[in-house]
Amino acid sequence: MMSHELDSLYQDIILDHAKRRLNAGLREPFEAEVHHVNPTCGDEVTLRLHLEGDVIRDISYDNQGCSISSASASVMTELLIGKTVAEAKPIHDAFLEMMRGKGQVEPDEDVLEDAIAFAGAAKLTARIKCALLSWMAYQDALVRAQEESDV
Amino acid sequence: MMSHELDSLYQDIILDHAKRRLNAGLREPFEAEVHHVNPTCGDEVTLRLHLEGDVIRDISYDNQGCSISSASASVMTELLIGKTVAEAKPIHDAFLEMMRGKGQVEPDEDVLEDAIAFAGAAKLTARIKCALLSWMAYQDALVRAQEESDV
Amino acid sequence: MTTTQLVGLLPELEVIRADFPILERTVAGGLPLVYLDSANTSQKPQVVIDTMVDHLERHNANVARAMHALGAESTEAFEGGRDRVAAFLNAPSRDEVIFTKNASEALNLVANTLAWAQGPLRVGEGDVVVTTEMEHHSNIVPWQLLTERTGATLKWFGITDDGHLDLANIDELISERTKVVTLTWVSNMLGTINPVAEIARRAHEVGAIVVLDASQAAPQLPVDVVACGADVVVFTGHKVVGPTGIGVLWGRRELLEQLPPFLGGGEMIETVRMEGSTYAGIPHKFEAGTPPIVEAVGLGAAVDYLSHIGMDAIHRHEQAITAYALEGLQTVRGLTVLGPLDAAERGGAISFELDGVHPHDVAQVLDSRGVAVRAGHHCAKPAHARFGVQSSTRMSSYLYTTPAEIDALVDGLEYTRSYFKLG
Amino acid sequence: MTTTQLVGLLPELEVIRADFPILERTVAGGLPLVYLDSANTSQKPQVVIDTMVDHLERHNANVARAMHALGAESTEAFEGGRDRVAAFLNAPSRDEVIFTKNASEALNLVANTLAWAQGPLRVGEGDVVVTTEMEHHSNIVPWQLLTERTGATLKWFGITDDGHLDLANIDELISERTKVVTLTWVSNMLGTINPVAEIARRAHEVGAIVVLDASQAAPQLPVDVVACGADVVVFTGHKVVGPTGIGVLWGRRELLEQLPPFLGGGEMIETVRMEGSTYAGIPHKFEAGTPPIVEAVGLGAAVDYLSHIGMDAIHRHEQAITAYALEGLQTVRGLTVLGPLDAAERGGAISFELDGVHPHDVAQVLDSRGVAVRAGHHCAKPAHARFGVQSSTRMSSYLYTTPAEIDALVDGLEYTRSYFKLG
Ligand SMILES: Cc1ncc(COP(=O)(O)O)c(C=O)c1O
Ligand SMILES: Cc1ncc(COP(=O)(O)O)c(C=O)c1O
Repeated sequence: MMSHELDSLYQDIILDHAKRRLNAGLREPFEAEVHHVNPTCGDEVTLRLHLEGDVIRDISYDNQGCSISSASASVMTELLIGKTVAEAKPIHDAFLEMMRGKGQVEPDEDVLEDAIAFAGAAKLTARIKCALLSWMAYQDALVRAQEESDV
Repeated sequence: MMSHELDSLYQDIILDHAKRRLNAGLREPFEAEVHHVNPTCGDEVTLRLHLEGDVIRDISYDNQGCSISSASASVMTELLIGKTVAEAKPIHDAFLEMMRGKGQVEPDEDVLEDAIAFAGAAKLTARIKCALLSWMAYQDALVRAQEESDV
Repeated sequence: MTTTQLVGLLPELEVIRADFPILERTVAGGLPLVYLDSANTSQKPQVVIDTMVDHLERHNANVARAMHALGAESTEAFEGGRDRVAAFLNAPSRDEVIFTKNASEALNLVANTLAWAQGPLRVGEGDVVVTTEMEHHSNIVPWQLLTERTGATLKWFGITDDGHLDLANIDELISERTKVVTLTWVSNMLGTINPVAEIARRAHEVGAIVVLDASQAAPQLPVDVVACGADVVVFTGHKVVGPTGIGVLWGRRELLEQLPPFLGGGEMIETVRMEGSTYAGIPHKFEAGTPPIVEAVGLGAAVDYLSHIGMDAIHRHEQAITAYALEGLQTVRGLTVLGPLDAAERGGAISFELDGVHPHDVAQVLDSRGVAVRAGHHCAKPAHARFGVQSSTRMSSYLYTTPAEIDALVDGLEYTRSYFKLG
Repeated sequence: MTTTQLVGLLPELEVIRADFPILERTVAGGLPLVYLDSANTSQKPQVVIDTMVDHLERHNANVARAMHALGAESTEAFEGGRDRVAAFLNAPSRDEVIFTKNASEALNLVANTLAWAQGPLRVGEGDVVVTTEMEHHSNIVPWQLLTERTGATLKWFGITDDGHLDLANIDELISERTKVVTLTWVSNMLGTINPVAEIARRAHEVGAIVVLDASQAAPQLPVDVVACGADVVVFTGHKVVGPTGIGVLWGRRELLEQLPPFLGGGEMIETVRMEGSTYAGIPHKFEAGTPPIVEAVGLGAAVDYLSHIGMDAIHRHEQAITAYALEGLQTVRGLTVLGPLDAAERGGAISFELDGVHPHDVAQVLDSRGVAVRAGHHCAKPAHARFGVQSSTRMSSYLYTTPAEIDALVDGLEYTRSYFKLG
């Protein structure tokens, strides 16, 4: 990668989130807890989801990972906590679409807000999984929490 | 291979032995019977050895194989039957040496007699095993027959 | 014989031949190479070689694990090979495409993991595995090892006199006890094309899984893993104008996800602790260690090359050449073709006997005229035994084969007869 | 730092570098490539690439089975690769050299055949297999699978704080119940060179077999399979300037002859009947299917290339570079090297932590400056866990590495610190 790409990867928003790690730490209550690993590099996240009816009341997490994966967890929780599951879906979809678009997808800032900063990571095959790790964990947790409540 | 090499492979002695297959057929008595296969091509030989004291009284065989492997069995039995094991050894050694010499070993006609005709086969990696099949079977049979008589 | 009129030949055959550098070689002291051993291994077009060289000279790095520029390039090229193979097979998902070292490993992978599987897939005492007498050794021995080791029973379809699978006892073979039915799509010895969809349907009725050996089919026929009805389809890189060192296993996702891992090691894990490990999802679960990277890159170029020409066109070419060869061979006195005599029922490998000359000797004389064929059991001893022969001579054509090369073979066989003084 | 005086460097380093076409590449928008990821995979000299191309363009054919001119040439080239590898390892017999697809398969081959062996070799309930906490996943997971599946027990040597094997409990680990002792010669994470001959001696006292993972040793040290005392030694082609798709298993003849086959298929048989098969002698018994032909040819050229330069000279070069790197790295504030700090005790892979920056981010910044290193667990999660870290950054040198490249790394690390605004 070239050095201007480096700067577009490590935007201030990302470095800032990586440092502040909003909503980090594992909290109670929760309906689902999942543990996801990036087998390639070993990055890990344990993520808990707490729903109240349709509303995402809390997403708490404990992660070991690079600045991209830490920042991604931080941004995600900031974006999704407080929203309904239905409201979260288009944001989640847009994030996945951007990350899997190999840098070809023009992200919508109105939907993604701070998460738009990961557009630089989307261009780097090796970093896509870093950015996706907590988002995939959320999706998995959501499925489990919903299964739970169906029982 | 070039056509003059073809002729040096299929010398008249060889074609003649391949047709006449001296000493072919399985006979009694025998002290050891072995079955050898060339896994690459499937050529097979069943070989029986009959010793009387130190003397090779009979080598009988049944084989399925190409003209090189048939002729080789025929020539070998002609050379070895009637000799003592000790007399056979230098012939056997010389044959192996010639066949494994990649065409570089100058064979001794006084020792090898008709078997010298296999010098052409020794130059062809793919045919060396054909020529060696019955000779290896003899060696194996000899070991077994001697083990037998040691018991 | 007049060869100009042959219907179905690839239109730009000379252009295609020019893609294969080895075809310019001479052998036997200056004679043009007539390569009729493509069922054994195919020759490689320049684009495959160049793609591999470019990878080695400019993009070489290990995959998945590397974060740097070369690592990203190499990973993209390697995974691009998987995408290309998935497209070649019409696979529903690229993750269902697993790279092995050859077709043999792919078949062993299935046989081995069925021994260690938990639950209904596990093959054990009392279970039946069905194969056929027409298989390559690579689709017999793995199942012998599996059934010997687990106490299961191996059964097999026989072969009819005209070289087809004998399906007369299919109800007995495919029964409630049958866990696996495995067969070759196209026989490497008899050339026979088997009715795989029909057999797969029958196997699925009893809940058996169907493993298809497409090693000879993939080079010659359009392969659609869904349409063929199998659960697992394997083939090997070196027969589809790709390099050695790589094979392909396609499997239905649900099946692959249920199978335990085969080889353990780097890349196939999720997490490793000394006390125990968990495994990655497919395809990585089945790809332990550094994969065949440059080989996958080359295989990707190979299947693209074939797809660009078109598998339908290649199939028509093979059928035209095969028909022409069947006709030509039968003009040779004392020659008997093993397997179906109708080119429409078969692939491009033709095994035959020449009365009074052992196949090795046939091949040797042909070689002295620059004609390369295979002599022996072609890794199909049971099929040879079925026809009461121990070995045969086999010619096998491919997309670069010309009618003139078939003429050279037929001439060579006439010469062989005279060389060995057959009347 | 002044680099000109470095004792032990390969004398004609620029000439050697010119042998590796990829080293002329630029990355990151025009910067020279600084490739410090050779423990992951090595780069390839032109002679290896050219030898493979020549084989594909002029001699390609399947081996063993083919009687024709190309078949003979290809077989000779392939078996010539085996001869070269046997010489490289100082193996008593070429037949003891078995080609696998990589080191991982070689290790799995041993683990698998021990599960199915008859007699005293068989690993079963109550038996103990000993590995170490320092292994690559490829030398852990196969043994976990073996012991889980057979009811045997897996035990392991730990690691001391300074990165050596902890042999304190060797008597407990290597006991009468121990059937296998397996370990890495050189650690791919810590760089540690292990006392293999000593451990082999102890293992042999209790009748255990010794399996040595030489994946990181073979590129760097003169390997003598007899002197090292092991029963099995494995390594992988792509780390010794050879291609991917090939690995090597050397084993003592008596052991290999007693082990049952691993994969079943073409080439590994003596005879096949539907009712049962018998197997070929070594090495073929363990080489089912079409082997990695062009890969063996390339590997032969690779080990010849290394031998021509001399493994002793390469080892000295690695030690000089490693010493220089250890010194340079320790000038970087907040940097901690994992593993021995004395270059004489280690190989050329150096893993380290940089306080306050995750290894991925380190590697990313370095990549933007053209420096290629590896970040992650390097397939050695247990060794990382032992040091309480989840991942690390690893630089690894090879015979083409220059002191100036180490300088570029050290500069890059300083830049990384400033990029992430560490004080
Ligand atoms: C010590 C060690 N063992 C085994 C391996 C596995 O080699 P491969 O991935 O080629 O199977 C490696 C390299 O990845 C290694 O460094
Ligand atoms: C029908 C068939 N199956 C399996 C194989 C085995 O392929 P490979 O040797 O590449 O594993 C072959 C070719 O040798 C074949 O023709």
